[in-house]
Amino acid sequence: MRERIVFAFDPFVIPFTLGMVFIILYLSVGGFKIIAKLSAEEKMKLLKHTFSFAIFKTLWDIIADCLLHIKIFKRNIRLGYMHASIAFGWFMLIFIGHIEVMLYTPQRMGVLYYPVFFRYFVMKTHETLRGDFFFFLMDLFLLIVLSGVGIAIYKRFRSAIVGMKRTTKLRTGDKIALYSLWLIFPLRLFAESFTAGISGGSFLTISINRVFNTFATNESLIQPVWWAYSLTLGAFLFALPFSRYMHIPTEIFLIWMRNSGIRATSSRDGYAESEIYSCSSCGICIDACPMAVKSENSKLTSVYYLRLMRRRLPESMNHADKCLMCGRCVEMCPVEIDSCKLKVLKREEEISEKRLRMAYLSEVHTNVNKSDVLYYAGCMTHLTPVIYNSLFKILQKSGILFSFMDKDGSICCGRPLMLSGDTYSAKELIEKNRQTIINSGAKTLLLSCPICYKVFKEEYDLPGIEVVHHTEYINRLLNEGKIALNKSGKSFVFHDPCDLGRGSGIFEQPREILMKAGELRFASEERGKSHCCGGSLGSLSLDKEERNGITKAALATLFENNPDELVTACPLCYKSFKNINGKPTADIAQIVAEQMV
Amino acid sequence: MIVEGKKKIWSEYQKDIPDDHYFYVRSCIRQNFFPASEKVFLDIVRDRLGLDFFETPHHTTCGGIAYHSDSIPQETLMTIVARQFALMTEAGYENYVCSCITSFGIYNEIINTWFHYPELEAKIRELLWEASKREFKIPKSVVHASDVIYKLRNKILENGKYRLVNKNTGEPLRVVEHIGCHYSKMFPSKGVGGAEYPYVLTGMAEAWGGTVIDYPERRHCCGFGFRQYLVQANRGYSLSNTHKKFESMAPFKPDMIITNCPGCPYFLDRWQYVIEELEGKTYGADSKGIPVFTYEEVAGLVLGYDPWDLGLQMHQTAVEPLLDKIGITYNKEDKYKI
Amino acid sequence: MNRFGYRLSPSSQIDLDVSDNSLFRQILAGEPGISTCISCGSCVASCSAGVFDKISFRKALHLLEAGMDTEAVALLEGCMMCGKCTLVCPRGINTRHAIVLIKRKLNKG
Amino acid sequence: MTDRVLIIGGGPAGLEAANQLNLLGYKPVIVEKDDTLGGHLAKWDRLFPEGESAETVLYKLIKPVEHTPVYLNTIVEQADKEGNHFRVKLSGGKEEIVSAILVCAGFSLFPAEKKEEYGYGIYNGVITSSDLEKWFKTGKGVNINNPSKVGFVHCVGSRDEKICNRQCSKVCCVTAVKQACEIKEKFPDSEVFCFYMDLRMFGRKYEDLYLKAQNKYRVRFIRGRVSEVSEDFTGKVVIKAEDTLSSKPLKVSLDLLVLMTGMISNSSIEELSGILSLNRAEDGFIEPADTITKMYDSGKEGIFLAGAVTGPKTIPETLSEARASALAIHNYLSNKAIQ
Amino acid sequence: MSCITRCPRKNGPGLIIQALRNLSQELGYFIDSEKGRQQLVLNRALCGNILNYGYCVYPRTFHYSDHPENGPVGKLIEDNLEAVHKRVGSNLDGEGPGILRKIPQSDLDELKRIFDVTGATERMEKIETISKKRAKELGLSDEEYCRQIFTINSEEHYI
Repeated sequence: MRERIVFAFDPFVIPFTLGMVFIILYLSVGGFKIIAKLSAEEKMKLLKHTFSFAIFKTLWDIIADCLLHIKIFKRNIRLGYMHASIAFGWFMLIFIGHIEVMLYTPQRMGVLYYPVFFRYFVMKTHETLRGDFFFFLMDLFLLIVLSGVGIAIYKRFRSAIVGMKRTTKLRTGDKIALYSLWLIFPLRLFAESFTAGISGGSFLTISINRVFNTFATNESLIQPVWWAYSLTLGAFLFALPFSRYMHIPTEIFLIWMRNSGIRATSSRDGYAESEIYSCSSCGICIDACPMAVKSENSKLTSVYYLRLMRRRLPESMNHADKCLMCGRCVEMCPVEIDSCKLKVLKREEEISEKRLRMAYLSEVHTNVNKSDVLYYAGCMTHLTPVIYNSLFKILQKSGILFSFMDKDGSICCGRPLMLSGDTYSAKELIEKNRQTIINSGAKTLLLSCPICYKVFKEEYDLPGIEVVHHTEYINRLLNEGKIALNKSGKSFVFHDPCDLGRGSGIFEQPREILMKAGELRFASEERGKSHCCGGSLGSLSLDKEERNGITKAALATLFENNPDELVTACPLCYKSFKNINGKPTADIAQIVAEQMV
Repeated sequence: MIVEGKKKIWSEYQKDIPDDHYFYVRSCIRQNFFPASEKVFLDIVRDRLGLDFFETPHHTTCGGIAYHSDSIPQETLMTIVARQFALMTEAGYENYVCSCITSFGIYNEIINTWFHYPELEAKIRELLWEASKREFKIPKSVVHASDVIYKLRNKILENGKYRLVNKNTGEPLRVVEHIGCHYSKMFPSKGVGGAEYPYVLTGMAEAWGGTVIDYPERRHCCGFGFRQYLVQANRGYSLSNTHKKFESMAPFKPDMIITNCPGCPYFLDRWQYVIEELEGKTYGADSKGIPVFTYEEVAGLVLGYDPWDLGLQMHQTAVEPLLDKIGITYNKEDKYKI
Repeated sequence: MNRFGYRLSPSSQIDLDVSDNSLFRQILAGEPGISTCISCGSCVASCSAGVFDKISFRKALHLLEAGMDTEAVALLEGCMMCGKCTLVCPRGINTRHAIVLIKRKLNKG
Repeated sequence: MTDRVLIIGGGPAGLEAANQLNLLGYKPVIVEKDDTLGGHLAKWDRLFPEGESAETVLYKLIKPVEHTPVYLNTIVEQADKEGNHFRVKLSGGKEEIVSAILVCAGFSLFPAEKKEEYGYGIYNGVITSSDLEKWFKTGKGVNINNPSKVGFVHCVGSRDEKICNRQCSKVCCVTAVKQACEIKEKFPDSEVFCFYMDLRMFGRKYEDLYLKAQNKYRVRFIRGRVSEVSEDFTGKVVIKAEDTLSSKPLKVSLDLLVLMTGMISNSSIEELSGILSLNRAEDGFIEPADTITKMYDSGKEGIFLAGAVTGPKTIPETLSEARASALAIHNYLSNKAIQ
Repeated sequence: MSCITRCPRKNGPGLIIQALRNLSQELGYFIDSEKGRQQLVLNRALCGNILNYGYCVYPRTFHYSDHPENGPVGKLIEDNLEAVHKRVGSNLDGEGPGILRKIPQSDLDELKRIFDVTGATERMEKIETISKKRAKELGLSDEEYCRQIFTINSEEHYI
């Protein structure tokens, strides 16, 4: 193998090179901008992470997510293969290309375009097993990539085959990048096949060479094909930053930052910016979003939010306000973009005046009598007293002394205020509750509302106090034999409240309880994928009809295997379902209290 | 404005005002701030029109201001009023005329209360006997002095020398009539023309050539409010009432204000001075303030009395511009000559 | 204090010709539901903060509609956003959304 | 000889009763003091809650009784019972022998000028709800051109001891909301206020009308009784009221103020009740024998009642009372025939 | 009393307020409110005038210093009271009928007896004693206490 073109240059490489230089510059400036916006502490984390063993886990994550797309495989095999084949295949083409250059034309190592157009610049002098091997690999990966592109083209017209009901429309930037992406590999195939006669090839390129023998060897056709190949590459690279495919490079950057523990602190800059650019507008979150049950609202799902944020358009506020904060899109997002957090940050920026608002708190003195277990009902449970009455029956039966912290009116746990964007005032509530809890000297803080549970767990600093939701607590009482249930003939379905399941990771305990209480049936979508009940406080601007629509959709999934009774563990879900569900609805504490021996 | 509508309402409130033989009772505030008005009143009815208006030196205040300032309980007020009636009965009169609107309201209120609670009247009779060994009869009719002048308005016009008409333009003067709240608001049937559009002052103004302005705040209180004025701390409330009235009448550019209660002219006049001092704002056509008169003063002007005999020098807001408009001759120098 | 010892006390009367309820109209645009409020007071009765502080969403709406923005917002200052009022509102008004809009509009000055 | 029945009052109650009596085989005779049938319904444009046209409703009532003898511009002068018949002298020298009398003289609208502080008949901008309805129907009566601010005052002449009508007239709240919507429909960029003490939207679909007025038409409901009305320099009507819900006194100047005049007893009922010796409540409405079970019975043998003569009513209630009275007359006459 | 004309239930809100004020004096609650405390200066001025002169308002006790709003004309009238009143024909402190005449002592005594018999005097004494007690609690001399209640307005009445 030796060089065919003297100065290893030909005008056709210019478009590609310009594209490459442009994208490298763009990425480095963007990357630098993001890092600059990070706080000093976050920069330290980044450094510490990069020079620690954890970096290998990040590398593995990058390979797993960006090349093999394991998460998408889990979701849908065909979709996974499509992504993996293109990503991994293309990576291998570049990688092996560099090896070929290194082996055969080491003097051209630094040249940017050389590995891509290797086949044009070299001439095959003699057969070597090693040469054939590499050529074989190159053709093999080219074939894999082509198969991926084939599925991608087919998917664009009938997205059902990859299990996606709805997806997003392509914008101009996306179209240019997509169509050029589709053309790159076929053109590469033709280009390499046309010069296969000169530079050699493997099973794929040589066979095509022979098929088009008549005009393949025609000298005048080789130039235009390589030109076309370079031009499409250039076009793709230039269009990349303005298209959804920008997520290819940015996701790597995102994984690196996420693994070093950085999270979004502003709605648009720093880590948030890299999240926004990592969104590939794939539209998986449209199907995930419970709001999308009403077609107009599907326009307000996270993918459209991130698009508007990317182009800094003010309409994004409507999306941020309407979002249920149920976390289902975050759960389903292949890139794990925490769009809920971004939207809360966006809401926070709307309340610019950070000042004390709860002056009255100083005059409030909730005197709580000392006891190990302190029960905090929260605002919502005050509207559903059946829950805490049942809970008290259970506690009395199991001989546990408890005191009722917010017996005459509760100071809110702070989460609804944080969700509305006023985290500054929420701290006042949190501080007040914190003092009351600590002064009470309790060991366990028992909660019946997952919304409170999540904020007590994440925002409150309660040293030496165990924060527990009543599902966990009842399950523990059952396992310790403090109480026992006699099985009723009834069949139950459990609805995972968003903040309990996705929000706090409690899935098993309620199910264990229900299995002891009767027959547990499955919902069509549950645990991490459980459908929001519609009553969520996360949404600010959803109106009554829209909420009822969501509730009905959730009920449909829950009553798939028509159980006798719907059981949930959150006062707000209970209240949302109770009004609309024809069948009996109960909180888990009720079931236990009724069927307690 | 559909004037016939008002005339229809006025026709429903016909009040019978006796022609003669009155037992006359003075008003504390009028004697203090507009003494000449009472003199002119008696001068007109007694000397000019020859009517019998008897005044006993033994009559006192009716105690109305003390009652409305919650200084004296209702029984005390009723006994004082009973004493006044006793004086009238002893003097052999049956028609009672008072010069103060607050008193007029007090008398109506008490007579009406006695009507509904005869046992209270009996108790007051005992108390009066115990205190002053006097017996009293409830007057056949209780009227206010402005009712009398209203009744005699055409007679006054006949003897009149001037009319409420702008001398050079010939147009009728734009008159704001302000009725004391206690005149007809408590008992609409006791006021000429009822509570919404009392006719007693309108009748006079129109009879003497003026046109009456109907501005939105025409029925609003002048702001006396008894304890709202008597205690300096509360005077801000009193001032704001008058301020509201003037702000409302300003666009109509009135030439003068005619009142029938002694308190109103004092406040409408003095508060204009205070508003000018505090807010630097004046009202009236040439923004030199709107002169305020009692009905007796206006009657006196129409009859050609010398303005300084009418006590107009005791007003704070200058009356000269209006006198010039009507064309009344007066000499400036002895305005303050004592 | 001036030499008179008192000042012209401002009238508490609202003049609807002059009062500027533009803030109310902005909130109305964001949450049209508030136009259907029937002043039943359920929100105030169920209010968590209402136990501790003089807070009243119903009265705030009225004051806003009369153009008295500062007094209205002062009534909403202590709101904990717990959403009970939205749950109990017989007209199905999203009261919580209205309160957020008010808080946001106010800070923009 | 089929029995003749005298129906005093040609409004909706009388017309419906006549139609029913015809169907039952009797010969009703209608006596109407005005020159047209239909009473107030004839002067109305649209009815609540869904804005049906009053004209079509009137047509439906008049059509079936077009052949029934009617005395227009006639009143009852004398009625004496003779055996089980009544000899009734009518004005204009006419006379009728009837076996039963149905009194459905209806109601009168409260004369708004009696509420002096509202300035009806004194300020041009002040009209009553019937004036407005007439204007919607014929465009005549009052002149309304593109008012930018319109006010509705509820309870004018109802629930007011001062004018001796302590009762609620039931229909004016719904009518006010209906007219408010109609005004907004006609003048979209006008601002409409309703001043009410209690909004009594008691019937079915009335609440929907109220809801539509609130969110579609953005009518502004202020809870406070208007205290006085006056005219400012520019001729606009200035009203004063207190918004009792924010306990703030307020004033506003309007181009048009509509007074929702209530229902008081029919002006001619005093004389009629004397003739038929019916007992009248102190507010002038006729007292039925039993306000729950016998609304149709006047307590006097052979004399029956229907419609608003016994108190404020909506048209559906009036029609059902008319049918009830027709049936009562039928029972009375048929078992009288047996004896 | 405009409220009486307007109440559709024929109530007299103004009279109710008056009754409440009397009640608060009878039960002694008046001392706890700023407006209630003012009752002392009102009683002294008004009842003083009635018992001493027979008039609710009397020129000699109507000092310009307490009533600056009387304006320059008021000052002029106060400075030459007798002359002005003579000019306008009033019978200031004169015998017999006439404007601002001297009311015979016998009539004033009758008024005093009426005050005693009907409970007005008792009411005045009650106001005096309770106010003196409060003045002592506040550590103010009688004169300072009167000055304070006569002039201080916390102005939170029109929110």
